[in-house]
Amino acid sequence: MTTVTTQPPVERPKIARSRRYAVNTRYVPVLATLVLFGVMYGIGIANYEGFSDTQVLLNVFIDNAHLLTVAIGMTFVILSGGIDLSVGSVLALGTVIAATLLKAGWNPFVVILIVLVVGALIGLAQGAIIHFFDIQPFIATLAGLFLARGIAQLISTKAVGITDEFWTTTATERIHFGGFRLSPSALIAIVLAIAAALALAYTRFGRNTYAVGGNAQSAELMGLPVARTRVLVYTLSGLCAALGGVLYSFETPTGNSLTGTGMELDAIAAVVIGGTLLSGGSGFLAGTVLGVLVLGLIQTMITFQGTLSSWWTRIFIAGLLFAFILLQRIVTRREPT
Amino acid sequence: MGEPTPAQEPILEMTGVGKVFPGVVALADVDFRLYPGEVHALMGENGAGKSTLIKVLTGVYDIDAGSIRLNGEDVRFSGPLQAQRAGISTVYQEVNLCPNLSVAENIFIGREPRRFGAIQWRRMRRRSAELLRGLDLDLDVTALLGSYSIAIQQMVAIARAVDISAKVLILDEPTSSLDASEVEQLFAVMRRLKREGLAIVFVSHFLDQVYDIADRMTVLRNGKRVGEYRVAELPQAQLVSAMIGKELAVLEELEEQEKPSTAALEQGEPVLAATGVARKGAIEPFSLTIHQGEVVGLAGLLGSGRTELARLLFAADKADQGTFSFGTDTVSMRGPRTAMEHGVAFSSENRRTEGVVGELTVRENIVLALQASRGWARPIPRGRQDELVDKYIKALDIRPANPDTQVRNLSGGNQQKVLLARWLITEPKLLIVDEPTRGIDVGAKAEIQRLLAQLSGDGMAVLFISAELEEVLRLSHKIAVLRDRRLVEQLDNTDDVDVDRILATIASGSATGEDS
Amino acid sequence: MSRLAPIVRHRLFWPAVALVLLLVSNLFFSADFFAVRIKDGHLYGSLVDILRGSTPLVLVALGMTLVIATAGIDLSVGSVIAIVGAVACLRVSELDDQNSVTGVLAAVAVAVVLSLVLGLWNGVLVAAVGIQPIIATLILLVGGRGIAQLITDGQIINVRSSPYRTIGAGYALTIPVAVIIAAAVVAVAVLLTRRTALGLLIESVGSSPTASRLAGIQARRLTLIVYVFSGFCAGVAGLIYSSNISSADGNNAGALIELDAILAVVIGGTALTGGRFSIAGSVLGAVLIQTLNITIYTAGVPGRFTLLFKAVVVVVLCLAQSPTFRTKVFGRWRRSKPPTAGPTPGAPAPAEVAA
Amino acid sequence: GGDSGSGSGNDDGKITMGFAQVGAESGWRTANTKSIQESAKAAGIELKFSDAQQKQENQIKAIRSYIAQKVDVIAFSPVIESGWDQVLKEAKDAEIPVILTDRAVDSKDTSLYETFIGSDFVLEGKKAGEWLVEDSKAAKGPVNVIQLEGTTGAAPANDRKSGFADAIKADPKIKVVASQDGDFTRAKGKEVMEALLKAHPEANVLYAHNDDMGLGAIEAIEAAGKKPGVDIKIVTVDAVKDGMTALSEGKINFIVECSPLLGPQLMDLAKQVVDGKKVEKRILTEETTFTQEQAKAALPDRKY
Ligand SMILES: Nc1ncnc2c1ncn2[C@@H]1O[C@H](COP(=O)(O)OP(=O)(O)OP(=O)(O)O)[C@@H](O)[C@H]1O
Ligand SMILES: Nc1ncnc2c1ncn2[C@@H]1O[C@H](COP(=O)(O)OP(=O)(O)OP(=O)(O)O)[C@@H](O)[C@H]1O
Ligand SMILES: [Mg+2]
Ligand SMILES: [Mg+2]
Repeated sequence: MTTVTTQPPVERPKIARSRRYAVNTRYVPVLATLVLFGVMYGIGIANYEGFSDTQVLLNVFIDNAHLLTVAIGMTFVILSGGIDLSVGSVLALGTVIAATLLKAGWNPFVVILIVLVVGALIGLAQGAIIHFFDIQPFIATLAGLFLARGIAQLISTKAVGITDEFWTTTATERIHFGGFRLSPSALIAIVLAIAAALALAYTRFGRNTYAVGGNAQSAELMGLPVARTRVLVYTLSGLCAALGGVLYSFETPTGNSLTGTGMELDAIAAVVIGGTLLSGGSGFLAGTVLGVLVLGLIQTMITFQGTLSSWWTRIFIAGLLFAFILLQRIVTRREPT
Repeated sequence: MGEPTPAQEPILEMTGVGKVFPGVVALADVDFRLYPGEVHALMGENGAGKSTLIKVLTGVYDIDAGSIRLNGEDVRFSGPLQAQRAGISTVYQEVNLCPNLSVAENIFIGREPRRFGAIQWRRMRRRSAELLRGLDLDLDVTALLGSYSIAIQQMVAIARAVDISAKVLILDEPTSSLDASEVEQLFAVMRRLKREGLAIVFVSHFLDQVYDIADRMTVLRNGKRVGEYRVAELPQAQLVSAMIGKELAVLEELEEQEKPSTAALEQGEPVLAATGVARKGAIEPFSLTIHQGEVVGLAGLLGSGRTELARLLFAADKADQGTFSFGTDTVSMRGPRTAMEHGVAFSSENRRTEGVVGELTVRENIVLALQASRGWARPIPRGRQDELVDKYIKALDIRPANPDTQVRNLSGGNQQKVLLARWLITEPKLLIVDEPTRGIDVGAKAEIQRLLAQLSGDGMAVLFISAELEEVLRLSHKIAVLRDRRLVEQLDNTDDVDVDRILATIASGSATGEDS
Repeated sequence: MSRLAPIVRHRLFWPAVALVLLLVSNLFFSADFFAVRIKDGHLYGSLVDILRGSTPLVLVALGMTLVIATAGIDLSVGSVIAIVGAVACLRVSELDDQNSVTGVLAAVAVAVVLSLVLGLWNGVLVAAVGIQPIIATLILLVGGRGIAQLITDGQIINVRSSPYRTIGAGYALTIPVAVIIAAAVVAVAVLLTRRTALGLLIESVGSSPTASRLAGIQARRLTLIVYVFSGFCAGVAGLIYSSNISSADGNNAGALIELDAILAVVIGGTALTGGRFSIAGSVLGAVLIQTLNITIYTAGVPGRFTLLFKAVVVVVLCLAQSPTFRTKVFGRWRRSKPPTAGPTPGAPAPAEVAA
Repeated sequence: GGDSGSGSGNDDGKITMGFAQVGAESGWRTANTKSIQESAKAAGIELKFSDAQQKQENQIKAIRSYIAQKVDVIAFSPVIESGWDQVLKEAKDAEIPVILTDRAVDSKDTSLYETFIGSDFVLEGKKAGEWLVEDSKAAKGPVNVIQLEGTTGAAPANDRKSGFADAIKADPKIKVVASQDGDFTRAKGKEVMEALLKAHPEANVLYAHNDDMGLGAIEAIEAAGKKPGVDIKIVTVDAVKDGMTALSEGKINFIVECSPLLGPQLMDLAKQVVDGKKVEKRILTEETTFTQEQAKAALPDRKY
């Protein structure tokens, strides 16, 4: 039995893998989403006059800059295996704070700073509670949802208009290039998306986010800074939500405690449509961008349709969503392992 | 008992360590000393407290009593991160890596090579490939870890720890599913590190390995320290009795078990006959017939396709060609359920994710398969449950013997026993066991082997996979040898068959077995 | 401490405490809050209101519990409530004699069947097609609302049918019928899950799908069942909801109830990650939430403060419930050991929660 | 730019109107939508309709796409008062006249829109309050009012509350003992009323910001064994059919109308505006109030 040491050296075969396709398929969900998005866009062009105009696509960016920003934060949270329901409310709170402070004649840049800080702090608090007292993310952030909107309503139940120079000019500002227009907010969102994608792929924080999402306990045992990562992820999400609020109030210069209700769902939907697993650990930011575009495109189709009654609008959205998810699912299908 | 008079100060010293879990005293007043440049084996039965000691040391659990001194100063880590920073790198029992990340990342995550804060992927891949080659592993490091078998994942975990290790390297049952040559690779590395003055803690239930690599050992029993010995000064028999606490001639039994008489062979009805079964990327077409009361052992190197073959027979993975026939009738395998309906049972090598359900209790885990086959509408009466559960808790000596403890709180070996029990109570016609003795202590191992032998005596067919060839030889009537995912030969386990013969077959890969 | 320990450590101890505190706090605002007396032939009092008012939430939370136990989630419950209410009321309003019991029963039957179909839809998307639950059910959340409005034509459908009214607003043996119905459904659910092996198998699938599959459990079928059941519960809730106000409001019925339901489930100690579930806990959670609402009205908390109030209660409750929080904050004087930063995986904490 | 937008209208003499509705949050709203769609057909105006589902950004999207499609006139009921200057400017630059319906916007620059047609929520609240003051003259004991508010933060809720508050100042006997958010829905109205009735047994008047909440409350009052309209007087706003029925049955005492049926008026305005006629900046929909007798009379020919 002690032959263990006196083994005749056996030349070892290169180890091949079953589930080899698991590797190649890592990008499939995103690619599928991309293709299907293309198809959908094509359908739009086929059915609606003026849909082919590239500006329509850019308008999707313009109209959804805030959603994209929020979804970016959400992507980090979901990748880390969590969820953040508070984003919609934080966004609303952001608009309300901005509006009220501006009304009081504060300097716009100071205001933006304050809004962002508030958002980040809320996120931080949530992250801390979730990690250190292991409270389920869903609940901690649900409380966050109540809290943020509560504070917003405390500040003002009435909608507060924004008349500040800087704000209104940024709102009307359009960056022209080659006959096309983009709003500053859209630009900010896009830049943020790129930055986030890089962060996820090329920073330790990014990779740790994936690791924690993959298996938090293993990550802990591997000596990864789970605590820091978790808290940071939620902080980031809060920050993005607040920024979303700022961008939103650029587009619609008003602070309103009722805005962004249900936006958390839109954001989550965008992320998941982008092929990210809600269970965490797998997905890409590109997917999220696509997810937002898909949702935006659906909305655009509806406005182009122009004849839908309220309920058909809803059914139409659901229908498109269903068709999309179904196709995506069929394309990326694989058997249980 | 021979206290060593070491040249230098211990690098790590734990004194009076205690750890209590609700209902269990995992550690009580345990002392442990580790010197630079030694390999120190931590020995004990399943549930003795080895892993707990390691987890307490590295701050996974907070310590209830006692003190830890590293380099002469008191330390108390709040988690593996701090332990790692202090120069202690650990491979915990079971694979604790991220299956959703690439192999390269799993080795380097947290310490990725960076330039201007940006991770240098190419460099990371190159270096991890090199590291693995150091362990004689040639993997695609960009592939997801989850796509590799447990054994390979275990090697990756080792590669990571070895690369991190600064002062102390802790290996908790790193070899449980490695085969001889991997173990050899690992030992080579350990010897090198030892020479470089590293202190290494090594946990294993393979006595030969311990005697092969370790200098000193500390023996635990029921959470208490039995003693600290020089390996050279402690014969295996004494070690075993120290671990088990009674003079038990386990070893003799292990040796004695004479090969099962191949006479019984072929008489029995064929239970399962697989013809031309294959699955792309997993295993080439093979044909295998298992008869009543027959024990078929699978031999092969790591990654040779043993697990794949087993998974196909249980339809855990769907075969994309070939036919299965049970007794006389041919069956289309739709999934595990079909296999179970025809009396096949399969205990996976991957007990953590494919075996036990950690959140459920011991009882629930044991009855799970039986219940599933009965369907939800026909619950197993509580009385019957207790009967079965108690029977196997005793038979396999599962500790703690309380059927209502959560399985996740059981020690690794005990979890393995629970998994085995789950399938035994279904009284299968064919029992497929992939690495059933993984992480199981000597006593229990003998117990399980006896059990399997007995069951096959009573007419149950067994497909037996183990990285430990000796074990395979000891139990099997027939040995199917795999190589490069091909079933290359099926030998009757006659007296002239031994480890070397099989290794030779593997090496030569003489394909007498049918293939496409 | 030691003698109390088992009680205090019980999963439902803190929710129960919270419930009692909330109830008692009402006394400050209405002296005879606990008074329950017989008024024209039935029980009457705030406590009765709370029970009756909480029935829809209890039912939805019940279905949600099982769905969550399989590591899923059902966002569509609100829309199901709306659709079912709409269909039922439409059928009833079309009766020549709205008071004909048979007619009403027929309508109810149709509505219930419909709810099963809607549940099946979700179940198929999740179990057969393999879409992530949150998205799969999001489709019905969005579309279902539209369908409900389509049925009601965006208006409120009124019914003047005493038999139908009985379901949500009537009394039998002085007890609100709604409460009886809810109790019955809960009882059936408990029996089905705990007297058969359904509960065990669901918990197994929820906590480890792979292991369960290799143990021969047919996860798909279970998942399907669970979503159908959730649809059914939402359906019954929808009947109670619409009958309570003798009208169907396709636009608002059941809006956002999914959040409250999930909250109830989690307060009840079921983890959203699936696995162990506690029906009793969810029921308690639902009643707790309803009590919270009623307390807000009785205490006259102004509209703009309600959300803050809710937030505070939820946070406090969750913290109280978290064993980690208790050990970290109160642990010091219990045992003299420095609390560790960061969690301790595999430490007894989760064991307690899942007990 | 969106030149390729379906420039209907302009060529053939037909007027194209883009209407951006808030959503379908209530029966009132859908009736409002219906009225607009029907009267558009009647007036031979091509209507492009979109439902913003309570989201301002959707409404803005819709208006933008109308601008791109070069409609002849845009009408919409703002989700909230503020935040419209930008998109309205875009419309103005595109020389498309804008008509606000039902809710006003708070833009300083009133040239951004042609006109506003709708109700004055403050006035509605006032009317309700004045009726109560009038009605309470006879009463000797204190008049304790329970108020069911609309959704917190919604414009009608804020205004109807303040209008009512101003009016009842006139009579010190009247005081609001409890005021809770009833979310404009029946279910909530009933639930809240149940609780308030027990917390404030002294209450003898109910003021609900819309009929639906009032109707819900009636259920609660009856369950409490009191007679709605007698033991507890009820004033509501809206005058939807169900409300009017209850009123005629004597379960409600007074309803201030807030008519959703402003379609015909809107279409006339649209025609005038497109023809470049000058119109009033603020046009109130003809709205009355109903007592129980008036209700009996009006009920038969009440299509909504
Ligand atoms: N998290 C936990 N909660 C409760 N009990 C635990 C926990 N972890 C371990 N135990 C108990 O502590 C004892 C020691 O477990 P440990 O894992 O240290 O044994 P071991 O020596 O590593 O056994 P093996 O050789 O099987 O790995 C066992 O009885 C086990 O049931
Ligand atoms: N449970 C599994 N999940 C995914 N892939 C697996 C699994 N088991 C094996 N594989 C893949 O199949 C290949 C063949 O290894 P397999 O485990 O089948 O052979 P083996 O002889 O059992 O080796 P080992 O000793 O690792 O079990 C492995 O390299 C691994 O990539
Ligand atoms: Mg161990
Ligand atoms: Mg294997």
